[in-house]
Order: sequence, then C-alpha cells, then structure tokens
Amino acid sequence: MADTSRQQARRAHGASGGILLNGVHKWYGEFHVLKDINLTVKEGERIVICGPSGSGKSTLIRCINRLEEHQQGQIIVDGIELTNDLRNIDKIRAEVGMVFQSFNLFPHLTILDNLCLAPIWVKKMSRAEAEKTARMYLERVKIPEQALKYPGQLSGGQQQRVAIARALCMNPNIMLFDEPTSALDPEMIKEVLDVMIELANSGMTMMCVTHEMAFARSVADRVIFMDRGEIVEMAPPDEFFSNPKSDRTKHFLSQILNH
Amino acid sequence: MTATTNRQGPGPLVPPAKPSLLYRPEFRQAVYQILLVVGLVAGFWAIAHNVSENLARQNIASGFGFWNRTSGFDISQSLITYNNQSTYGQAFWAGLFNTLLVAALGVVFATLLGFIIGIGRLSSNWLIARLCGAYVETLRNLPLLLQLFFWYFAVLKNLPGPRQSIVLPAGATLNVRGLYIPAPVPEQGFNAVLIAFAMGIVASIGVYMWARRRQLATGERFPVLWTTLALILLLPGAVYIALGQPLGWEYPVLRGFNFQGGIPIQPELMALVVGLSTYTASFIAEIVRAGIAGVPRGQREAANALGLSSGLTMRLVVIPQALRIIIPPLTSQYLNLAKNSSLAVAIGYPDFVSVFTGTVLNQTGQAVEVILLTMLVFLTISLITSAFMNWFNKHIALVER
Amino acid sequence: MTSTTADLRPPRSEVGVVGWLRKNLFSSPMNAILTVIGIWIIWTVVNAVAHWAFANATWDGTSGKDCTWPGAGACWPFIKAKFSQFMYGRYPEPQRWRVDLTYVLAIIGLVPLMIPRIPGKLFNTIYMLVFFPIAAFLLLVGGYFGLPYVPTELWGGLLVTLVVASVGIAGAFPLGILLALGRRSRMPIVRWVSVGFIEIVRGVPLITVLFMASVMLPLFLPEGMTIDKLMRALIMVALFSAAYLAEVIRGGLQAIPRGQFEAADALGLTYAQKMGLIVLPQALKLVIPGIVNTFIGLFKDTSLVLIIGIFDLLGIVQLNQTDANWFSPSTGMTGYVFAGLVFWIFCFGMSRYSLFIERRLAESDKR
Amino acid sequence: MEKGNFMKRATKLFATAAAVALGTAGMASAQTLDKVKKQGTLSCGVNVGLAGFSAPDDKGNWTGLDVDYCRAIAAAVLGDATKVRFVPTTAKERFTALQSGEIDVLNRNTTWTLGRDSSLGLSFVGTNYYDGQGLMVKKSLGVKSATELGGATVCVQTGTTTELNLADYFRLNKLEYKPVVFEKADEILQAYQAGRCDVYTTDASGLYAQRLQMQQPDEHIVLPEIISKEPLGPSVRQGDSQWFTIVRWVHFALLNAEEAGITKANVDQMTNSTNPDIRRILGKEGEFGKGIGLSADWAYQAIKQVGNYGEIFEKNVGSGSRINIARGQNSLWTKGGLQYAPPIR
Repeated sequence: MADTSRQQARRAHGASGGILLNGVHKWYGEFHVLKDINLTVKEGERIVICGPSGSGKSTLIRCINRLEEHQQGQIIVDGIELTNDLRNIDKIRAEVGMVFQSFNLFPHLTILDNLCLAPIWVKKMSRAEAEKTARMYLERVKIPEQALKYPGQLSGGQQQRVAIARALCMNPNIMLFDEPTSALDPEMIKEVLDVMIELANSGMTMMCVTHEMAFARSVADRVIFMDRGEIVEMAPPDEFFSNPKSDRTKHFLSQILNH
Repeated sequence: MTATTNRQGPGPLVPPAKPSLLYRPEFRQAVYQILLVVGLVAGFWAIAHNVSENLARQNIASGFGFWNRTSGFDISQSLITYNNQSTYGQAFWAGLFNTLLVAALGVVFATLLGFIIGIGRLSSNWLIARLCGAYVETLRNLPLLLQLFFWYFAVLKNLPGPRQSIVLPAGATLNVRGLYIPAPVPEQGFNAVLIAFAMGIVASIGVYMWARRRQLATGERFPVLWTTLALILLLPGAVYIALGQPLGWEYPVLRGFNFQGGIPIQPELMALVVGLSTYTASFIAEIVRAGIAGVPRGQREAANALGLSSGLTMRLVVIPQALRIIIPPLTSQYLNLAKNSSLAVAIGYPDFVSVFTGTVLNQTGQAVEVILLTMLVFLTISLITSAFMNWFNKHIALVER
Repeated sequence: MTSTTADLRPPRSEVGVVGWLRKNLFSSPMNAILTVIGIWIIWTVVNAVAHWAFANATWDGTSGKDCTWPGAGACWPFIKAKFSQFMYGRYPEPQRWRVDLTYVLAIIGLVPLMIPRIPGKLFNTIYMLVFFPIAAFLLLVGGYFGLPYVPTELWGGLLVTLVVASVGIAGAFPLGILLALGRRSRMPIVRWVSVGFIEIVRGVPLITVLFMASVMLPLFLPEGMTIDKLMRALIMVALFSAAYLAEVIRGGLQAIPRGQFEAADALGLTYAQKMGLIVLPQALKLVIPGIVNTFIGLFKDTSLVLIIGIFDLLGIVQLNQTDANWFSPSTGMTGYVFAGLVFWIFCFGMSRYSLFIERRLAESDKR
Repeated sequence: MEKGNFMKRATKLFATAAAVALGTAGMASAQTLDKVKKQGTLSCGVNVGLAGFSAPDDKGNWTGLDVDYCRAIAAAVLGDATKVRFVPTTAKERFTALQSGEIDVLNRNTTWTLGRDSSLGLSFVGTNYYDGQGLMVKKSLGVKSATELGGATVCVQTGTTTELNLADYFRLNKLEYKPVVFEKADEILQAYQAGRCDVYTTDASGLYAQRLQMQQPDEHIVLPEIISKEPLGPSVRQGDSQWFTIVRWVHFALLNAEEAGITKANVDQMTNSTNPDIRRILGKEGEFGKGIGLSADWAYQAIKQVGNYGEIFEKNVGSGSRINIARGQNSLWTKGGLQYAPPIR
C-alpha cells in the first residue's frame, strides 16, 4: 500500500497509528476465549492488561499481530486491517514489536545476530547499518558488552532486555509485551521494568500484559481488566486501583495486591 | 565405641593409621582390573589356541595368502575392473565399492523421502499428516529382509521378460533383468561443454559470494538461486547447441538374450536401494519430525513477530536449530543403512558381504580371516562415521551458561 | 459490567464437520490440493488392497492351480494349508501341545508383568526369570520326564522367531547391565573394555555376527565340544543385543539424579547394594520403553537367521513358496503379506505398549 | 601385498605364541568312532533341502540319497539306522561344521576336489554319485547347445565349485555371460522362474531335482553339455583314519551288496548263502568288522535297514522317485558304469 492510501485507511478507521478492535470474537474449538472485544488504542497510548490466568489477555495481544487468528470482528493495526492477506500480516508484524514471557531469543545466533536478523532480512538493511542500530539499542537496554555472546550465556533479565532490543531494532510503532517479567527472578524484574518504563516515556504505543501493578500505576494511560474472555473494566490507573467498579475487579485486585 | 572417641577436649591429633591394603579403594580397583585383564587375555588365548589347534590338526590353510590368489569366479556388477582372472583381493574391493554405491544411493533417497515424510507428518493438513504417519508405522514395523524379499521376489519378479520389455521415455527400457538407460557417449568437442559446465559452477560460486558481500554492504538481495541455475544449466547448454550437440547416446538394444549397451541397473540393485531407502526413510521421518517439533513454538512465534516470512522463519530460525537435533541420529541411521546393505546377500546383489564374506569365504574356506576382515571393514566405516559425529557435535553445540 | 457475557457458540464455519474440514483439510488452496492428492493415494491403495485381498482372492482350493486364473488376487488356501508349518516349523505334530503350553506359560507371566496396575511384580519377575526359562527349555527341547527329545533342527516358523527374539533379549540382560555399569565405571580398564565391546558390536551388521556364529564359533571351541546351531545363533544374538541394551540402560543410569547415588553412599551401602537396591531398579524402570524398542528391533532382525539356514517365520514362508504343489503367480505375494502381517501385529503392538509406558512415566514425572 | 603379508605374519605369530604357551600343537585326534558309540547317535551333515539327496518332508522326516547314506553308516556303526541326528547345513557352513566336530560325517552333495582334500581339512571317502555340472534353460528360448549361450544371464549358487566351473567354461569358449549369485537354492529357483536368468546351472542331478519343483517342468530342458566333473561323496575330518575307513567301507559294502545281489528283502536268506563273497560281506566269514572296530554284522545291518546302493539310488533319485534320473555312469562297473568297489576280503 502506498503511503497516501494508508493515511486514507487510517482516517477511515479512525485509528491513526493505533489499534482498533471492533467486536472481536475468538474460539478455540468450542471454547469461547475472546468475547466481543471492543478497544481503541490511540497512538502513543500505553495500555496495561491484567486479569486472572486463562482470562484471554495473552490471546488478545497475540491476535493483534496475528500469532492467533480471530474469527469474528475487525482488528485494525496502524491503519491496516488484519485479514488472511499475507502481505498485510507481514506489514503489520514489521510495524509491531513483540516481547514474550519466555524471551524466545534464537539460541543458535549471537546477541548481535539476533538483533540484526530481522532488519537484514525483512527491512533489507545492510549488515553494517543493522549492526549500528543493534548496538545502539543494546546500549539503550544497557548491555552493549554482551553483543558477541550467545543467549544461553546470559541471565534471564539480560535475555529479556535483548528481546526488547531485538523488537526495537525493527523500529516499530507499537510494542506488545506478553507477561515480560513472569519468568524472571525478582532481582531481575527491576532491570527489565526499568527498560520498559524508559520506553514508555519515549512515547511508544504499548500494550502490556503484566501483573506488575506498580508499573501499571506509574506508566499506564489505561488499565484493562479481563476475565473469562471479556473486558470487565477499563479505566485510567488512579481510578482503576482506587475505585474499581466491578466486583470481579475488586476481588482480583485484593488477591494480587495483598499476597 | 573406643575410649578415644569419648576423650574430652582436643588432644594431640594422631595421623590416621594407613588402612590395610585390602581396604583401600585404589587397591581393590586395581585388583578388579587386573582380574578382568587376566580373564580377557585367558579367554582370547583359549580361543586362539583352539582355533590354531583345530586348524593345524586338520591341515586347514590359514593366513592371508589367499589375498593374491586368482579368484576364478565372476561378479555380476563391479565398479572396478574385475573378471574371473582377478585376485581375491580385487574381489574384496569390487564388493566394497558395490556396498559403498548402495549406501550412497540409499542415503540420498532415504534422506529425500525421509524429510518429505517427516515434514508431511507435521503438516496442518490432517489427511497428509495421517498418510505420512501410516507410512512410518507400516514400514518401520516390518523386517527389512521381508521388505527386500517383497520388492525383489514379489514386485520386480512380475516385470516382463527382455522381449516384452516396458519401453520408457528417452530410450530407457525396463524388464525383469533390470532397468537399462541410455549411456552418454561424448563426441569430439564435448570437452568444451564440460568446461562450460565447470565455468558455470565457478561463476555461480562467484555470484554467490558477490551477492553475499553486496547484501552485507547494502542490504539488497540478489536472486542467487535463479542466476546460479541459469549459469549452471544454460551456459553449458548454449555451448552444447553451438557445437552441434557433440554427445551421442548409446541406446540399449535387445541382442541375443539380453539388452546390450546403455547403463544397466540390475533389479537386485533396484530392490536393494528401494527397500533400504523406503525403510530407512521411515526412521529418518521420525527423526525429522522430532527435530522440527523439538524447536520450541516460541522460536517460530518470535520470528513471525519480527516480520520474517514463513519461508525465512524456516530457513533462518527453525532449520538451523532443528538440524542440531536431527543430524546426530541421522548419522547413525546412515550407518544403519550401510550395515543393512549387507542383507544384499539374500537377494543376490554382489555387495561386500555377499562377495567377500560369502563367495570368497566359501571358495577359500578361511572363515576366521575373512570374517575378521569383514568386521574390520565395518568397524572402519563406523569409526569414520562416529568421528564425524563427534566433530559435528563439538562444532554445533549450543553455547550455554 | 459485572455480569458475564454468556458463551456464544462459535460460528458454524469454525466447528463441527464443516469447521473441522475447513481447518484440517482445506485451510488454503495448497492444502486443498494436498488433500485431493491424499484422497487419491488412499483410494488407489485401498482399492488395490481390497481387490487383491478380498474381491479377487481365492478362498478355497487344494493346490496352486486353484489360485491360477487371470486377475487372481491373494491365494489364501496356501496360508491355510501351510499355517501350522508357519507356526511350528517341522516340530512333530503330536508334540505341538508343548509349544502351545509354553506360549500359555509365557502369557501367564507376561500379561501381569506388563500391566502396571497389577501388584506382585517381584514374584512375577522371578517367575519370568527363573521358572519360565527352565520350564520352556524342558518343554520345547524335551528329553526329560518322558517327553521325547525334539532337536532344534525341527523347530521353525513363528516359534523360532519368538525363541530367538526373547532368548536374545533375556540373555542380553545381565551382560547389558554389566556393560552399562562398566562404561560408567571409574576404573579405566573396565571402562575401555566395555566401550570397546559396545562399539565393536554396534559397528558391525548382525549378519556378519550370524555368519560368525555359523562358521567361526565352532572353531573357537576346544576339540570335541560342539554347540547346537540354533544355540550358537542365540548366543551371538544375545551378545549382539547386549551392546544395544547396554546403551539403553546407560541412558537410564544417566537419568538418575546424583542425589540418589549420594544418598545411597551416605547410608553406607556397598557398590553392589547401591546399584542393585537403589539405582538399577529406578534406571531400569525408566528405560522400559527403550528396552521394548530394542526388542522390536531384535524381533524384526531375527528374520536374518534364515540366511544361515535356520527357518524362522519368514524363512519358512520363503521355503514353502518353492513348493511345486502351491505354485501360482500370487503365492509369493500372499506368503510375504501373511508374514508381514504377523510381524507387523507384534511390532506395532509392542511399539504402542512402549508409548503407553512412556506416557505413564511422563505422567508420574509430573506428579 | 604389504597388508596381506603383515596380516599373515601377525596371525602366524599369534597362533605360534598360543601353541607354545600351552605346550602342545595339536593333540592326537579324537576317535570319532568312540564318540559316536558313546553318544549313541551319528551326527550327519546334510543339505538344507535338495530333493532326492536330502530334504525333509512336511512331517520332518528326512529323505534322500545322502540321507540314506547317513542311515547306512548309523546302522553299520550303531546297529540302528534311526540313530542319526541330521544337521542341515548351508553351502557356507558345511565345512566348518565338519572341521569343528559338530557333525561326524558330511553327506551333502559335496564335490570332491584336490583343494578341499588338501586345505580344508577334509578327506573324501569315495563317490556316491557321479555328477557333472549342467545347464538348464527354458524350452521357449530355442537353445539347443551351451555354445549358443553367449550373452546369457546365469543363476548360480554362491560358494560352490559350480560358480568356478561356470566362469571357466564361458571363458574357455570365449562367451560373455552375467552371473547372478544367490545364497540358497530356493532363491535361485524363484529368480530363474521369474525370468531373472536365462540359465540355471548346478549339478545335473540338482537340475533334475529342481525342475520337479517348477510350475511346469516340461517347459525347461537340461542342455546336453556337462561342463565339469562333479564326483559327489561323503567326507570326514582329516586325521582319523579309523573313522575314514569305516565310512569308506560302508560305501563299498553297499556297492558290493548290489554287485552280489544282496537286497534289503533277501538279505536274511543271503546269510545262508554259500557264496564266500556274500558270506564275507555279511560277516559270516572272516573278522572284517572287528578290523574296522565294528561288529561282525555291520554290513548286514546297513543293507537290512537301508538297502544296497542300487536300491538307495532307485528309491531316491532313480526310477522309484519323481526325479527319475537314469543310472548312467552311476551304474555298477559290471553294467558299464563307474561305480566300482574293492572287494571285501
């Protein structure tokens, strides 16, 4: 799509640079995982999604870059609608960075190669240029000295920061985080959260599934609570934490904050 | 308890008395090992003694003097010059090369088929996955020997005789005596075509290196595959046509009892290669499936999330990791295939075991020497294979903390 | 916003037959093409098999002539006529009850041993390791208690296949365990000897080992001492599978956590006690699937004994195909299909069993 | 060659070392006769399956010329023709079986050659069947003589003199051919019938026997040429002259019996014969049995329980059998054949 047509598309869907979900449903076989999800994320907005396990929050953000397929409704990312059209999917994936709970670094490549892989093969950058970008982002996540090591040689926290840098190397407009700190030891959580906070402050559009409520409180524009496949509550953090409307939210918050 | 343990306070420390020799672990280990060595030596000695005595008593020839004697028998297929005036030593090599030929062909076909079926088992298409599963479960639960008999005695046996041969495209012929394909006969000027072919290969390597460097420098990619194909095929092709097609074909023709000319491929060889590769493919398929399934889902998702297309994801992320899992068991399957090729003896293909451990042993009657040499050959093959495997494992091992 | 939205049924295209078809067979044009090809393959194979084995098969007859007609499929009367030979070889007919009784004794021992739920494994194992082999030997060979002696040259068919495979694996056990322990020993010579044996045996094809049994082993023995041919094959098969078994058991030993060894040491157990009471019982349980797989391999490989003139199931089928009375164009194929079916049922059954045990082990790991 | 020499030396060294260390290099041979008598059975190596010579029927009873020779030896030595343990051997293992003592006598249509007599540790005792290598083809090929076989494909069994004769014959006649070599006779039979080969070659007697196994025996002919001499006979281990003599004279006794007209049926009446030849054969005169370590009625037992040579021949391969081979050169010398036995006296 040419740039102008994309702008038109953005205007048409009213989601310029952001994400729009419109009546999205998803089933796993007979199991209804996402029920009528309606959500608009504006450019630069930072959303934190929380909820009990099995509530569909991971599925939701995985639908956004088509790691999961939705069956009903509309998902428009950065002005592009997600359909079965492979060109659209590739385009969206290049625009949307994703960080996983289990890091998913490529163990057979060095840190630097992990970072350069997509820029070279997808963005068709030269090696030198890709390396320059990669080192810049490694600097930004504060592990420039690890560039030539392999993922297996790094701690979990370091690996997750590499994963974030790897996503950033594609210069995405939107970043998705799927429980980025759940697999980490407590002392490593902070180093990853610091990077995420820094990123949030730079004005990136972010959707983050996490149970780090302190993080939600400090950076989120809105907090979403999901339960049994639906959005139960959606509010700015102050309101969300101080005055939850739904009983289910209250119950969840009481459990997660008082443990 | 003795009084010393009840002693109050830290008295002067007495160095512990050395335990008696009998209770020292090193001593015991040494004794065990010496016993083992003595036992083994005695065992071998007894065997050697019995053998030498049995042979001497009955005036049976021994030693390797037969190696240079004239064999007096013929071998139906040989990659080296061999006739009944050749020596037993030459028969040894003729058989060995035949085995290596079968092993090489088998490895190629088994790998191709095995990868196709292994990937097929992971197909999202239910039917294809099930079909490939059925293939694996059928073939690997049947004895290989039975499969060879099946191919040779039940399938190839039903081919027509030479006079009713099945005519295949391009001048090839198939009958119960085998498959006959036309043999290329180079004429004058054909060397130029070969040179063009070699140049094409050299140029392709050049293009590949240039394209790689350019991609590193500018990020732009170049259609290497197509260029390479064009260079390797079109260049010699053009030379070939320009020189007036300087290549004749010798077609197989029915003369007397059999087809003469062309390249004959014996039915024994066909049955053996088909049997070995379909059987081994069922094991390779399982290895490939396990290898690809062994790459965590997250790896593929991460690559997808970075925008890599499914082809690139396979090529850059999944396959390099799957190969680490696949190659060691794959190598041992290759070794199995080479060992299994010895079943040739049952369907009359002159492989190493059939020629050397079969005919040579029978003609010379020197079982001990012949079987020792046979084992030596297979041990050499397996040692080379495991040396490769060790080298490979060392080079690809993932670096861990 | 407190109420839960009711679960909706997924759209029809997602579930049920239609959804299943769409997802599994026609998710893309490529897949659709593959599906069509797959259906074509299945149709061709099923069609050919059904015609050959049923529609065009000969069901009754007394000789190969009855199976010789244009388009004739399987020659089943051949199997019917030769069935008892395929099962027992030339074992004298009035004595065949002894073979059947051996099978019954084996089943009595094996079935409870294979079902994990049934208690009394120790008693069972002793039965299988001590009582059964002695009983089977006395029954099959005879020469005692008024049972006529049946020389092994008369044995054949499935009987030989089962005897070679099971004696091969059972005989391989003690040596396999010793080799596995030896390979992990701290004593260098013990280790080298074990490694040497394992690697040499695994490096050579079974057929050369069998040739060795038939033409070399007799020369190894002192003058005047001979061993029955089947026995020689059994010895070599057992030595051969010991090497493979050793590698399987080694895998099990490696999977036992260090802590188990240390705990045993801390309790003051000797090496033999430590291995026999603590380590081996755990390790062997872990490698049951591996042992079963080795057995499957051995079971298939027993067919090689036909090359040295011992008639196992495949050998006796092959031999009977040259029976002039039963000559017909489809006799050969029928024989191979029958032998294949028998082998397949055994091997497939065992591989399913090994899978079942593997799953059970995985489950108990989770707990 | 470098390698061969080295190996040879190494083996020799090894063997010598072992022999020296144990102080003896070859003890006196075991007395096979004592062993057989002690065990009460004769172990006899026979073919795995060759109709007319040695083949088990469906019930496991062995029949054939070679088999009857085993029985005759058992009758002579043990007085009971049923005291035989038949050990089926493949072409490959037959000699080892004899060398190692697994069998006491090898009766397996084995050709007597100098090489086997000298380097395999065997001694052939005589010829119980004069054979020659023949060639069988399909009638439909229209071949009348072996000289027309240039370019043919030939099925042959591995490890036999047949394989060597074949090579010699075609080389001598400057004919091309392709060998296809199998381990067992039934495999050759299958391959030949499938048309894999034009020619099936083995001893002529084997060809006749195998032809019976074919779907349509009439469609195959054995060509007139006999391309080799194949004297088939029993063999024993070298170095036990007593046992050698016994087996050899059982063979001669069967021949002499035929010559003297002693048959299975009339042997009892013959004991009353006044003919000194017959009396000597049947142990009524002289102490020949004692001389070879057997009882006086050794030949009587063999003839009584098995029959004379002619009877054995006719029953198994001759007119009394499906194979129906003419006596030909296997007739007694008195009838123009080659079978000639030294006298018992």
